[in-house]
Amino acid sequence: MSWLKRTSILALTLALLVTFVACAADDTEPVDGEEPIGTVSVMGVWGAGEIEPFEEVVAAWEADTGGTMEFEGTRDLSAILRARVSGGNPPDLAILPNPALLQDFAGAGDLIALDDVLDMGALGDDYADTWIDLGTVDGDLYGVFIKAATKSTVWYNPANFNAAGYEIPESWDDMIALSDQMVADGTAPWSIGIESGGATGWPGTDWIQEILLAESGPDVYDQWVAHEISWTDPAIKSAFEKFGEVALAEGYVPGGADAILATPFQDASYLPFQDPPQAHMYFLGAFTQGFIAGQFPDLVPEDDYDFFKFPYVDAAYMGAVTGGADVVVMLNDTPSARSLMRHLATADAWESWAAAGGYSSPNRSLDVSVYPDALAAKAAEQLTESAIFRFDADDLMPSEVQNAYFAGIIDYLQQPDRLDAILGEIEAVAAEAYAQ
Amino acid sequence: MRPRLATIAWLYVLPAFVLLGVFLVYPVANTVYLSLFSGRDTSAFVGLDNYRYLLTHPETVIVLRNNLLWLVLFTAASVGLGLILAVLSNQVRYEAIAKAIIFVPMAVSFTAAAVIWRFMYIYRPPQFEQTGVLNAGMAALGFDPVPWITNTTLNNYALIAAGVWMWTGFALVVISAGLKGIPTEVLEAARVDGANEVQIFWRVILPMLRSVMLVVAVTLTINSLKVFDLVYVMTFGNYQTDVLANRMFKEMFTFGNFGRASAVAVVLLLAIVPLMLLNIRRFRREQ
Amino acid sequence: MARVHFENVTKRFGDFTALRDFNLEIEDKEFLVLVGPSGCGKSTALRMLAGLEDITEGSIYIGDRRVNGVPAKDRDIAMVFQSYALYPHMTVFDNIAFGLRLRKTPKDVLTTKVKEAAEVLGVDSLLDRKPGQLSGGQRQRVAVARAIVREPRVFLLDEPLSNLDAKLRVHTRAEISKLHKRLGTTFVYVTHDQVEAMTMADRIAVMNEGIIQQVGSPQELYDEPVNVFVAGFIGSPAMNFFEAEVVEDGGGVSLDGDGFSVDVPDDRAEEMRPFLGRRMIFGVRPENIHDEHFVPSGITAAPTTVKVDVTEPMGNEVFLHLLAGKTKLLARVDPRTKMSADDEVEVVIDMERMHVFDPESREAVRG
Amino acid sequence: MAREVAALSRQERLMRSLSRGPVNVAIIAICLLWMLPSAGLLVSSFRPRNDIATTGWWTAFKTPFEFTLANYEQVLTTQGMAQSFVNSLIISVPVTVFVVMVAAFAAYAFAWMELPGRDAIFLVVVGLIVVPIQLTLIPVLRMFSSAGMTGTFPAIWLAHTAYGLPFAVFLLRNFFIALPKDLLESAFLEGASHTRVFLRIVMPLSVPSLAALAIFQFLWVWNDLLVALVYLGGFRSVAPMTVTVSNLVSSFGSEWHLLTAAAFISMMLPLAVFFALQRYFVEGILAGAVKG
Repeated sequence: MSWLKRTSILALTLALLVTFVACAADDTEPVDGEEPIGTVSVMGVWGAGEIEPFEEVVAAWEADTGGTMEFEGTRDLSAILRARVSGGNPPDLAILPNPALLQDFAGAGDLIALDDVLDMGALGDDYADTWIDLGTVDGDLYGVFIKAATKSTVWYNPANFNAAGYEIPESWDDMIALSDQMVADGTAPWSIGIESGGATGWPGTDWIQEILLAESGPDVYDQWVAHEISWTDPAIKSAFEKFGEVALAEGYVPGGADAILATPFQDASYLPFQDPPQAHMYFLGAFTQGFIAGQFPDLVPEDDYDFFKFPYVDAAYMGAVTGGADVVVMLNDTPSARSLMRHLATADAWESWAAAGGYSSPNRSLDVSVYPDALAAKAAEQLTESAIFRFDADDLMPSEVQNAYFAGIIDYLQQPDRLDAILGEIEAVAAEAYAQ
Repeated sequence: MRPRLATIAWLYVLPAFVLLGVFLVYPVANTVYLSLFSGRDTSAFVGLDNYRYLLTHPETVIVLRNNLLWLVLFTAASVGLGLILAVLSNQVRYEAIAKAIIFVPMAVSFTAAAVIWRFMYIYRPPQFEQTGVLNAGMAALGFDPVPWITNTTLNNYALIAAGVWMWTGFALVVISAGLKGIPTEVLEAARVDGANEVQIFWRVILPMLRSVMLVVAVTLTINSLKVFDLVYVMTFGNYQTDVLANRMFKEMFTFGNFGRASAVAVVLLLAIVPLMLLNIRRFRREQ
Repeated sequence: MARVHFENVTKRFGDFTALRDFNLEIEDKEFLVLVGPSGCGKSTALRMLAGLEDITEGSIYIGDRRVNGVPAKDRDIAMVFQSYALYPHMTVFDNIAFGLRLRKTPKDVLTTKVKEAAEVLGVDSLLDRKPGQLSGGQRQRVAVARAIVREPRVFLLDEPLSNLDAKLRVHTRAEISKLHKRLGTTFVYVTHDQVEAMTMADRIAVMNEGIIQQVGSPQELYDEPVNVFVAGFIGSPAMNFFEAEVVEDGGGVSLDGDGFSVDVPDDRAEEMRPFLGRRMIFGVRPENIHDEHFVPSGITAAPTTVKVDVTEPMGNEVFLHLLAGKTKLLARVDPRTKMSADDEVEVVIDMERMHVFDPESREAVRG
Repeated sequence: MAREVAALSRQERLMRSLSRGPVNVAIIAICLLWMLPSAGLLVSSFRPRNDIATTGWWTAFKTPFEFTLANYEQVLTTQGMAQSFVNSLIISVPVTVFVVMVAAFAAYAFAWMELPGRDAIFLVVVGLIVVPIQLTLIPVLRMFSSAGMTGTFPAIWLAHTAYGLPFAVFLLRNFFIALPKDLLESAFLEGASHTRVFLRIVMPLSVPSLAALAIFQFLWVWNDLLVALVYLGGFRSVAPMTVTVSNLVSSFGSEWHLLTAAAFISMMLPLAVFFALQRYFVEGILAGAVKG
């Protein structure tokens, strides 16, 4: 009986608390005009190792304005953000992992146009047109790209290369020849892993995109992204087949297709740097440096690990680079949110993160010398100096298509003979999705 | 007296009704309505198109197949193992410990369970040292390692195994409770009547546990149809492991296709309702 | 030959000894009742005989076969449980037929036998029902039918009547006796109720604290209980006990109790002489205390003055709760008695029927 | 059957242990199998990052031993971990109490009061067990934001309470209806009101099944990620353990060393609760599921 009494008292207390908290939650809404800066909520996919440097980026703004930033991290950003937007409770700012989401939300009218928030002239100076275009929907700018990574990087161990007398390949054919040489010497040339939980397959799409751009050039690439050419186009098929030349060739990848499918991409990056090396090369974006440095803290950048640019297939597209980036968008138009948005659009804000490592800026104004080591600087340069830059294609496609594309990579590795059928299936999904 | 009594009764159920109405009944009604519309903005009425898609599209047919697989294997394995363990552990002195061990996974979140099982299923190419228990076992036995999660003929079973690991404890505890409810004298009577232990199990214990087993089976069947977290965390439905609840989540939140997502939800509801009725009918009969 | 023989059987549950050096021979076709208060080990003995408990020490024989370690199913016994233990998921027919089915009895034989057994017990109209739809009495009958249908060599009954109401119990008692005569099988029957034991048994084994106190026919136990326990257990209402000193009284012998005194009749006086000056335990059954006005002829009167505490008229007799000094006595007297509460009256105790026990060993003393 | 025999003749004891042999082997084997996954998690959580990625956890028992508390240190000192532990309690405990209270009232009405169409209504309520909660997220979130309740604890209390109700009503009603009728009727005869009977007789008698329900409910809410993420958001000030733990993983790849330690930390309280209340739990299940 006393148990019951206690619970009823508890319930009563809680009921009072409900009213209290509910009231307390209400008074954060700001009024129009240049009001005092309050709390800004920011949602993103970042987790450990990324939240802390971002907080440092925001620290200067907090110190200047007296505002505070609360970061909401979730791995499944698109789902949670969609739920929150649909529910009428979006965060103030969101850091989207790809422009497709930006287009999706902007198209549905969920984002705030930034043209009168930011100094558009200064922005034009800081960013290449590619980046401005990617953030623009129907003539209005909705997002600013803040953290980018080149994806055209092939990681290798210079010490091993030197010892074996291997040359860095410049063309696709050189690379295949080198790979054959490595097989003959007894070590697998490549390490590939595409496992990534719910997003398994994406490291494979990076290969396809890189090859397509290096072989067929930016125009075909753009048509493909815009679905102006079919997925069954010979250019696409050729990119898949070239990927297969590496991924499915006998002796090229330890464990073959099964291993590629089942190995987490992060784990795969370790193989060239183990002693003895289990493979010689690993292709994935610039962020791979972080994996290697984390797993092998004793290795020295440039001496023990380095990257070379992904080779060209058609010499006409020799300098082509693909990459990805996170874009910050605004969902609630409050003075606080505007203030933080302006801060994040400046190059200076990001210097602390750039200096801390694991960060490349798409902003031309950021001084290359702030990067902690030559590799990070080299990666950032590849991004800002490239003759041809194209954004990671699958991140620009509708999510159904992206999903089918990932699945297509998996299917292709399991059943390469079905390539035509697989491309046909993706095309069917694309035809429907782009029609909407 | 009568009307006042009814008023009090309504007061008793009122809080539950309000909560259920707002948080469950209204969303369900809304879902059924939305399932008849198409697209992201759910503006165009398309009748049963979403259902047609669901029941005919190759990708979603696999989803239905997988749910069926879950329904049969997950339920059968959990109930079967629970029954066997209940009967066996009833004969040993360390019964409580054994039951607690089997039950522990029930207290584990799906996120933690997914971590645990991805750890079990880790695959590395044959020439490397295996870091996953299962593949290390395969290697020790001289077999090639198996990519449990990505191999499309095995991965559904691998996921179901993780589900069975989590839910057998529930089946065990309930069936064991039922087993304790069988009067010892009835078993002794059977023994005196000339039955051996195997005959006692099949002809006395099993029939007497029927209603308990039915409750467990129905609960687990509903769980098998609603299975979401394990698939969501471990494969997100990739490699042909998708299930209805995950598909719904994907359609709704990843693709933003509310109409189709609602249709998936309605199919899920329709699949479960008969089971629920079965369960309730049983309770009615026993009263 | 279905003799049953317990030979030096001991049963321990951990530190607790349920049965100590138990020896008992049960003759073929005998109706033997094991009786005693709850916890005396009678059920344990029966369950060991059935094969439901292991035997810690000693041997049990059914016929000439030592059955230690033989599973219940191979002992050719049948048992009726206190709770009847019917299979709730089977019909009455299937309940009765279960044991026969296990023995692969041909179908036509099985049907005939089940019907026969059901008829004997009067449950032939219930064959299609399930136990849940039966009354307590019907269930009990089905349980018995299930036991007899297999024609076992020994028939075990564990308190089969304790869940029935009083009237049905009396009725069923007679039925079981009849059944025993009809079947001609060895019956071992366990009960805590001495009335059941007295009315049905050929022989009774009285048990207490895991030890057999006395084995004998009902009349032997009633007339010549070997100790205080048996004397108090057998007979209803129970025997009166009182302690008294044996004293010399003018050539005769009398008993000097607490606040009352009673003479010992001459023919038993000699028997008492060796105990002169000692306090002994004396037992007198209530039916051996009479109203002085209605003393049956032929008994040796030993009048005593007592006070009536309560009277309980039963119609055919009257129970008098008496106070003799500090000693409480219960008397079962003629219904015509005029005695009423608080009266100081004379009662006559039939001291020829008195029982004498040693106060230390509590064993009966024989002259 | 339940009684164990301590003293048997040597021969019989031997026979018995021989016949029990396979049973023991089977049970112990299955128990070991069941512990294997969790054991791997536990051992791994004490291994250095590099070792986890390259060798199996069982190799940790080979010399040289390399165990470390660094993973736990890193997880526990992660900003907001202590706060999120408190948040998890702030979410789970009230929800558990609410569910038990609200469901108990409703279950009592369904079991012992006269309501028009009582059984049909009960059927609908229990039928709601089947609703996948994912489909309620958006409509409910809309309501919360128009009420200005998103990101507050009361919002998630209400939502979780509602989600837990169908099962809770189902379980408790089955238990209540199995209570001896005489007991309640004699109380009514003595003039007790429904409220009095409910509070003074039914609730105290039902402690085991209330406890069983409370454990279930607590485990579910404690382990929930989705509902918390959607209604509460990932703010440190309100985020529960599950959200914080899932944020330990960076946007790239799998940090096993942190995940294993974090997963184990998140399991500890539920396990402690379960073991502490295990007895009630089994009794409650028995009452609810078996008696009907």
